[in-house]
Amino acid sequence: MSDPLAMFAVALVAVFVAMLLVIIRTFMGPSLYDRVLSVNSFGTLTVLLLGLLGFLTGRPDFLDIALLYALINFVGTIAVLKFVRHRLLGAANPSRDIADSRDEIVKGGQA
Amino acid sequence: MTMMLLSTNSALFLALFLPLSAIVLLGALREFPRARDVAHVGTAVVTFSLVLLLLVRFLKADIPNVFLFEVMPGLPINFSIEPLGMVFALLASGLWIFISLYAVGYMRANGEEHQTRFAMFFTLAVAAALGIAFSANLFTLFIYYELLTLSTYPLVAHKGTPEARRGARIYLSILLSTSIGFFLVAIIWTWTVAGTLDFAAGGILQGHLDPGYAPLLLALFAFGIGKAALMPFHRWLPSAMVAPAPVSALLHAVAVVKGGVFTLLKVSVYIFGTGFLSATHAAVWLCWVAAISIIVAAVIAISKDDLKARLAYSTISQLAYVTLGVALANQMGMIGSTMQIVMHAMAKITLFMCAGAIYVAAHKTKVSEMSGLGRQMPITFIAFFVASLSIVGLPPMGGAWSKWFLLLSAADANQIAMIAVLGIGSLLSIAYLMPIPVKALFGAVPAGQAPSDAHEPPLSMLLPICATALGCVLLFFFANEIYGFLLHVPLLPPEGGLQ
Amino acid sequence: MAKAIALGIALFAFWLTLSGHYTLFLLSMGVASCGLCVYITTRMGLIDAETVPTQLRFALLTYWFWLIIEIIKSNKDMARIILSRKIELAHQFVLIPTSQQTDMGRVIFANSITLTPGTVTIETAEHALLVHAVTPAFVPSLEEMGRRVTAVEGAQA
Amino acid sequence: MTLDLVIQIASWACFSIGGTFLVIGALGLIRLPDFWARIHAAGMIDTLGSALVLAGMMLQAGLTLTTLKLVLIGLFLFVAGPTASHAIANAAWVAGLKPERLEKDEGALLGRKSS
Amino acid sequence: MPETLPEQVPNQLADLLIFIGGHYNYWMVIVLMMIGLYITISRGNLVKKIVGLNIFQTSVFMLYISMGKVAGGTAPIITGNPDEVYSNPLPHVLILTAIVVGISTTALALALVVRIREAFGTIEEDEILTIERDLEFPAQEASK
Amino acid sequence: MIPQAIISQLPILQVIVPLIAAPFCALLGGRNRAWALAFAVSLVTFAISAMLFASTLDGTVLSYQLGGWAPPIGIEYRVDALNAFVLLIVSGVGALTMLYARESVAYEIDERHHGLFYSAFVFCMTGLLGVTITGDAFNVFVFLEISSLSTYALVASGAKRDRRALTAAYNYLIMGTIGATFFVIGLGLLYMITGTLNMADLAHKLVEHGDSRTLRMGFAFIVVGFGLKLAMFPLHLWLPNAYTHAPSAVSAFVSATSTKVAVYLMLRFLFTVFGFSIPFEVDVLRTIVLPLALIGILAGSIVAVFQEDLKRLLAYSSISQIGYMLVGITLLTPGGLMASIIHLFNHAVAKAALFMVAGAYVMQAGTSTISDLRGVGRDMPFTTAAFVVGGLSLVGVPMTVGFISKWYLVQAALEQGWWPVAGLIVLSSLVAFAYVWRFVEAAYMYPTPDGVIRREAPLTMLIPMWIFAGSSIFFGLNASLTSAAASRAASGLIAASSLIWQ
Amino acid sequence: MHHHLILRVVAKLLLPFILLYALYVQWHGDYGPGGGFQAGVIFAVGFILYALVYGVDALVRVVPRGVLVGAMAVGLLLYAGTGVVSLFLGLDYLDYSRLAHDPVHGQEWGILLVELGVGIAVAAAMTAIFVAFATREPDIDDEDW
Amino acid sequence: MGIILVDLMLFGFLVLTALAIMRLTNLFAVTMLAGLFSLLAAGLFVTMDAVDVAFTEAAVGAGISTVLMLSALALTARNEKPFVIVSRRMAVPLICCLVTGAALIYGTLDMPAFGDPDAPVHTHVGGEYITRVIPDTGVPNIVTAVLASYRGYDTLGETTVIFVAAIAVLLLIGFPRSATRRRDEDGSE
Ligand code: NA
Ligand code: NA
Repeated sequence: MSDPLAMFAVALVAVFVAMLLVIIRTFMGPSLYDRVLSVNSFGTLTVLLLGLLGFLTGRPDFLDIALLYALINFVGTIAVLKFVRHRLLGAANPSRDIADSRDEIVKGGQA
Repeated sequence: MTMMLLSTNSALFLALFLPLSAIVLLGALREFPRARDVAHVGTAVVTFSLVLLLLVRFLKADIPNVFLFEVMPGLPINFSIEPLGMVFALLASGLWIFISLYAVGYMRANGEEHQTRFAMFFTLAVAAALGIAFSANLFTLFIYYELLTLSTYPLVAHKGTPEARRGARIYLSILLSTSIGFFLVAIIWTWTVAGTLDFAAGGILQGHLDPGYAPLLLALFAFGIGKAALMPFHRWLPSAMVAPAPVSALLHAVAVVKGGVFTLLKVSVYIFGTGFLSATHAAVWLCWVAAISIIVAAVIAISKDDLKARLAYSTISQLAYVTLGVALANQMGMIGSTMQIVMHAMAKITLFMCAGAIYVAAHKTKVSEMSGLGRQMPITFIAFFVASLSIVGLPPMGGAWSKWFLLLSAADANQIAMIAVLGIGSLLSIAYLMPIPVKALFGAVPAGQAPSDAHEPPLSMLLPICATALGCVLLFFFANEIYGFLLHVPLLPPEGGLQ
Repeated sequence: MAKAIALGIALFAFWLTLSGHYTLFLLSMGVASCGLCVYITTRMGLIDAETVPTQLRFALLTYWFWLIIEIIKSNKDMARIILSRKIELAHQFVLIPTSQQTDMGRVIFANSITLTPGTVTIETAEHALLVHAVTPAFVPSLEEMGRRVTAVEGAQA
Repeated sequence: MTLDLVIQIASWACFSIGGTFLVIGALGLIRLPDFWARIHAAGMIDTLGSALVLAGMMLQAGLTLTTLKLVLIGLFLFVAGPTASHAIANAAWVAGLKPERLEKDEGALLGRKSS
Repeated sequence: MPETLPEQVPNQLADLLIFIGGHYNYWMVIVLMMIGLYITISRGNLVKKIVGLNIFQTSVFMLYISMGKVAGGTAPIITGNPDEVYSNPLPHVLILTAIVVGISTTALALALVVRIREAFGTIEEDEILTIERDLEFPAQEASK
Repeated sequence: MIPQAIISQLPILQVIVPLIAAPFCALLGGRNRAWALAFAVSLVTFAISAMLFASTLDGTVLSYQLGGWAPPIGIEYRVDALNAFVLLIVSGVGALTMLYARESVAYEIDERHHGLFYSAFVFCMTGLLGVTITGDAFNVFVFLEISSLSTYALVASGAKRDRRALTAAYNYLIMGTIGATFFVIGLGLLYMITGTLNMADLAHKLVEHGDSRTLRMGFAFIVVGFGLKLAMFPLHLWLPNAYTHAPSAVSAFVSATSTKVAVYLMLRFLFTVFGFSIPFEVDVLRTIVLPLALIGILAGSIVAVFQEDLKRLLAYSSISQIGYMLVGITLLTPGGLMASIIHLFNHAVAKAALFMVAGAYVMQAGTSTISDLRGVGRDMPFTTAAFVVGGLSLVGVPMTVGFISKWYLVQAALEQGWWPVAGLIVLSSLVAFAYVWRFVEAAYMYPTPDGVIRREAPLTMLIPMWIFAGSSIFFGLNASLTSAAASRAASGLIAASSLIWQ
Repeated sequence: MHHHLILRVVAKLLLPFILLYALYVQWHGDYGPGGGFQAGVIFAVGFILYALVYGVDALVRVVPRGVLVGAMAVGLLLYAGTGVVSLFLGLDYLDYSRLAHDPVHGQEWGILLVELGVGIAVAAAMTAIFVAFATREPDIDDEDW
Repeated sequence: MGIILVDLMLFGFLVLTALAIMRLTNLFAVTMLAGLFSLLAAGLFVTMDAVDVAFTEAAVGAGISTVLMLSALALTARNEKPFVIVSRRMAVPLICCLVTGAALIYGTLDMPAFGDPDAPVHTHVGGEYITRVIPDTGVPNIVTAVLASYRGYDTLGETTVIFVAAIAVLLLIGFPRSATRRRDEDGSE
């Protein structure tokens, strides 16, 4: 009960089970956004995994890696957004705006 | 006086490199055709004088040795003189004078292009032949051998027509492939077993080469020296017939084929040693190959209507005599072969110059069209007749002697069959050569052919023709000198033993 | 300028948290690094009220506390949906009006919506957010959330 | 001693509840029928699940720099996580990804805005 | 197999398990490597090839890192504890370098693919080959 | 004259001088400035390698400890007769191609790219020098990649002339990277059983280690890895297109150096590191590498005969010539090794000349297609004459360097009694004749097509071209220097290995 | 200006911290994981984030191409130059022993210097590579693509 | 034992990810999965004590690779042509890979066991770094010390590699597209 390793192990198992499920979703898709979503979640899980591993191996000072992930994992996701919306990652002026989106709401609703 | 001025080594060096430097001169004179032609003939004359000088010194046992540099460790570029080389050098440089004179006339009369290029490569070819003659080792010889091949390519392809290109391509590819494919391998093999490539009295292979391998090595040499035109590697010679007549003369008489058989001779004498060859019977098979070449080439020659093609097959047949002499591997054979080289050269150069003259004067190349032509150009056809006699081997022409010594050699070697081959060969040569001058001089002009207004060629062509025809006769009377000179060829190692 | 200094101080605090090695050299490198970061951010034109939200003070803390409760609640609701034998969904695309005055306020609102599972902000407009809710049950609490964010924003005055 | 025990129990709780939410969220990613539903399951992983696990680690680390770093991680996750989710949702929306079933009609939605 | 080789193949189950336990890591790495290599050489899409190459290389990195691991060891950053066992730092250093080389290669390869797409209008190997063949034999192209 | 302090630093200066200069090339930009710097640096580099060569010719082995750490803790530079020779080749070819590049690159590359282009060029040379000089196996990988990456970029920059340069560079990149990764795998296996990366130390440890399956596979992977880099048949597929479509100066430089350096590495690892301490190594070489090399020799030449493009013809010829070097290695005799090493030099010289000629055609005639180059021998006499010299060298005609190589190689094969091998070598040089002559004939024996105007190449191209052509003749006539160097290098390798010679 | 409002605000918020984190990694390479290369990459990621949210043109205004190439060269030359300094101090290349009063400190200084060189070079190179990709305009229609 | 399970788990994920990458034809999805692969690899590196490597893999994989890949896709294509099963295209690569893999597995048979502290790797140079790093350099992160000092020269090479890569990318696509495009077309005529 008081062995810290045990609780880390429990958390670790949970993280792994979650990872497994997430990864399955990544493979299954079916849409791109499902994949992006699950990879993003996987990133979060990795942050946790890295933290836990640090504790488990007795070197929690390696949280730097987890911190790094927390900081930059979303850059990739934003790149995806840019990619989908404007295709060009360097584009400054979005080509669509919410007015279009509102039209699409209507269309989506009728579908 | 000259002896003071010029050491023997320097003379040898000059004989080798004067023609090479003359090439530059010829190139520089491209804008001045007259001066260029004078320079060409002049170079030939000077070179011949140098070779004569060397002969004089050689007869006084003053043997030069020119060392240039080592290409690879143990493989120097090295020159010296021995009797066989001397003979070949005299032949090549002497005939060069005639042929250069003749070429000047021929090229001008025919209005050929690129005469400067022609003269340059011509000179280069003779220089290469001299290098072959004076090489002191097989390595040096090989380098000059290849230089000769390359330098004659532009001559053969001179006309630049599709068939000239094709002929020249065959010429070059057969000569290069045999030399690299067999000759070079043979040389490297020799080097590997003997540790040296120097030409030495009595040969260098005895005691180093397993006699069982001797026939194989000999085969590599015999076929590798493609210039000797041994069948079945003879195709290049008829292909090269696309070349202008002076080139054909050069190929057949002065440099190329002679260089080939001469190389073969030198290999048998100084690399294998006649003693080693005859003791191991390594060359018996070569007798038969030579015999087949003699007969088959002669038969093909009979069937050819094109004069130059007929002469080309005649050369193949006649050169196989030399190979036969080599293969018989005794002193008489060696002497007979060498004489055959000389006699055939003199006769064949005459024949080719005649062929060229006929072409220039009458634009005729077919034997069948030449009937009756002798009445317009009698001197040419008489010369042709004289030379033909020499080829056949009838007295009072030089050719009689070479055939005679070869017969002796065959008898020495107890090769009765070869005696028969020699006889048949001569008969066949009558069949393919004699009808030409006879019909030309005495035959009727073919029906339906307008009598041509042909006449004798220009003097610069006619003179060399007469000179060499006369040479054929003279050689009959001076054969004894040659024989005596050739007796100096050392067939045994100096101390009679081997190291 | 004041914003820049404030940012520098925040960054240096971040540095101190990360570093763990308080030698003279590393501290001076820290100062230099913070200076460089401030310089670059200035050059990028990022120094404004959003980068350095010095205006948001304690009000934010209470909001956070409220938000955490909301997060827990919505997580629980979401878990129920996932674990239910038959998954009942009723997708909603809703436009939520926003009353915030600043971009910062709107972003806090939008991100708060996303942070509570069951709702997610799809798009922002001048006076509204396009939100997706997995069932209508998640929508009502958003109104209070918007009010609270506006209140936090108002606390700066 | 008691404090220690409390911390132990609290961190056990954090880890196990957090872990549970992680797994449920992940399960949601599998079970839920379409993207628009799954994005909320993913939100569970990003929010409560990770927060609790991080809290558990903080409790274990005590008052050290490690805890501070964990706090930073949590902060960054809480800022970046929803932003990422928003970005994905936005991308999917723009690309026209439609839910399997849309219950209410659009008029009602727009009407709600005006009210 | 020469007899001079050390007898490694265990003949008892326990030995076998120990052997597997000590080598499974390498085998997994090899499986990954081969998947990467297979993607690289079998796929015709130029981007896919690059991804395959990345997998291949990353797996090689794992091979190296596996070598450096010491059982019971910890990351090679010196702690206060004098009895600490550290894993071998050298493979880590090598792989750091290799990662840099890998990302450099990837960047360059992607730039090439971009140019290829611009020049050929496709990034599929077989389509590019067709275009190149037509370039080489313009006569056929004309007849088409 | 030169301070001792500098002499002792020569090994590092050899690499660091170009390495430091290369970034400046990128910064300098405009054609003349970047070129001038690149050329100046290549001359300095050549001077350094000449000094290194001179100081190792007597058998001295220079060791240089980078960072002052003694090997195997640190990285070591180790210069002996073999790699000093290769350094000389690389820097010599580099200096001359840089001179050649001035006009050629001005024609083939946009001026705004010049800075980056020359920078990549100098980096390419740096990488090759670094690979050659180092005594540390992993350092080999790093510098190999420097040269490889820059080569890919250089090849791709031929796209201005022909877009196929891009795909060529891409394929080269994929194959090259696979090769490098195979090397890294092999090295990893070796490292695993020895714990060291220093080549000398590796050799020592491997002998201690004896035979094992890990060692065998380490050997196999390294051989395959280098096989890819040196375009060993059938791993050569990247080469023809890369050499064909690269800018001319790049073709000349890369063809003359990079496969040569890969051969050097092969030699270094086979003999110095592995040293044939286990029979497996000999078996692999004799039963796998040798047949492949022979097939490569023949196939390369035969395919070359049918090429329409001069540069591609030369590229296929390279595959064949690489086969010669490999055959020499597999003989495992001092003679064979010497033949390989001397051919390394000879082929570099001849191929550099030939690719320079092809580049001159590209520039002056706008094509390298053989049928479009008819009659070029009269329009560009000096350029075409250089081709004849280089071509004859490929054939192995006496008075050219190719003859020297062939001589040693056939001799080595005959010494071993490998008749068929000798025969094949000879046969392939006949095929070489066929492809060389095809072009010579087109150049000289056909008239120039109507309306085509071609001018002789400028002097800055002719000079380097003829220095190489002249060297093919000079070292073909006087091979004492090259054969002494090769022989010294070969004996060094043999001495380092476990091969026992009776 | 409501497009990507959330992205813009969050990026603004995080960017300084990402950059500072990069610098932290740069200077703490001696003690924890990371060093010049990692720092350089993270720094570049910061720039990339900026470009993603504000457009690559904005990034090029902050760090023009010339500056990027220059910084790449400066980084590499800082590394190589440290080695040259060793040569002038009479030591072998990259031997840092005489960079400070005693060899151990010399090593520390040397390591810091070369790591800084790596960091600068990598940050600049990675950013330059990204800029090159991001500023190129495709000629491909959305339908073809 | 626990760490072995973690290891196996990660390897399992890695293999699945690699297979999925092989199978998927949507390049965008492939890019996402490649990012995932890198994440997993970083996790694996941590379990094997290679924190520096993990850190690097994380920074590169999460930060740079994905972005570069996406920007390349934006300029090329987002879908792979469906993979046609042609025996020629399947067999040779498959055999190559099987042979290579078999060779490697053969090679592992004599390898020191994973984690064996007596393996040559640990007893020779590697071990020496650990003992002398503090007295030599005073730097506790051995990896940094080896990287920047003992093998600092490799790192110089590494920096050069990245410099070269940047130069190369600039040379290839660093200039406005329209101009390069025109040149390509001219050249190919
Ligand atoms: Na929500
Ligand atoms: Na949410």
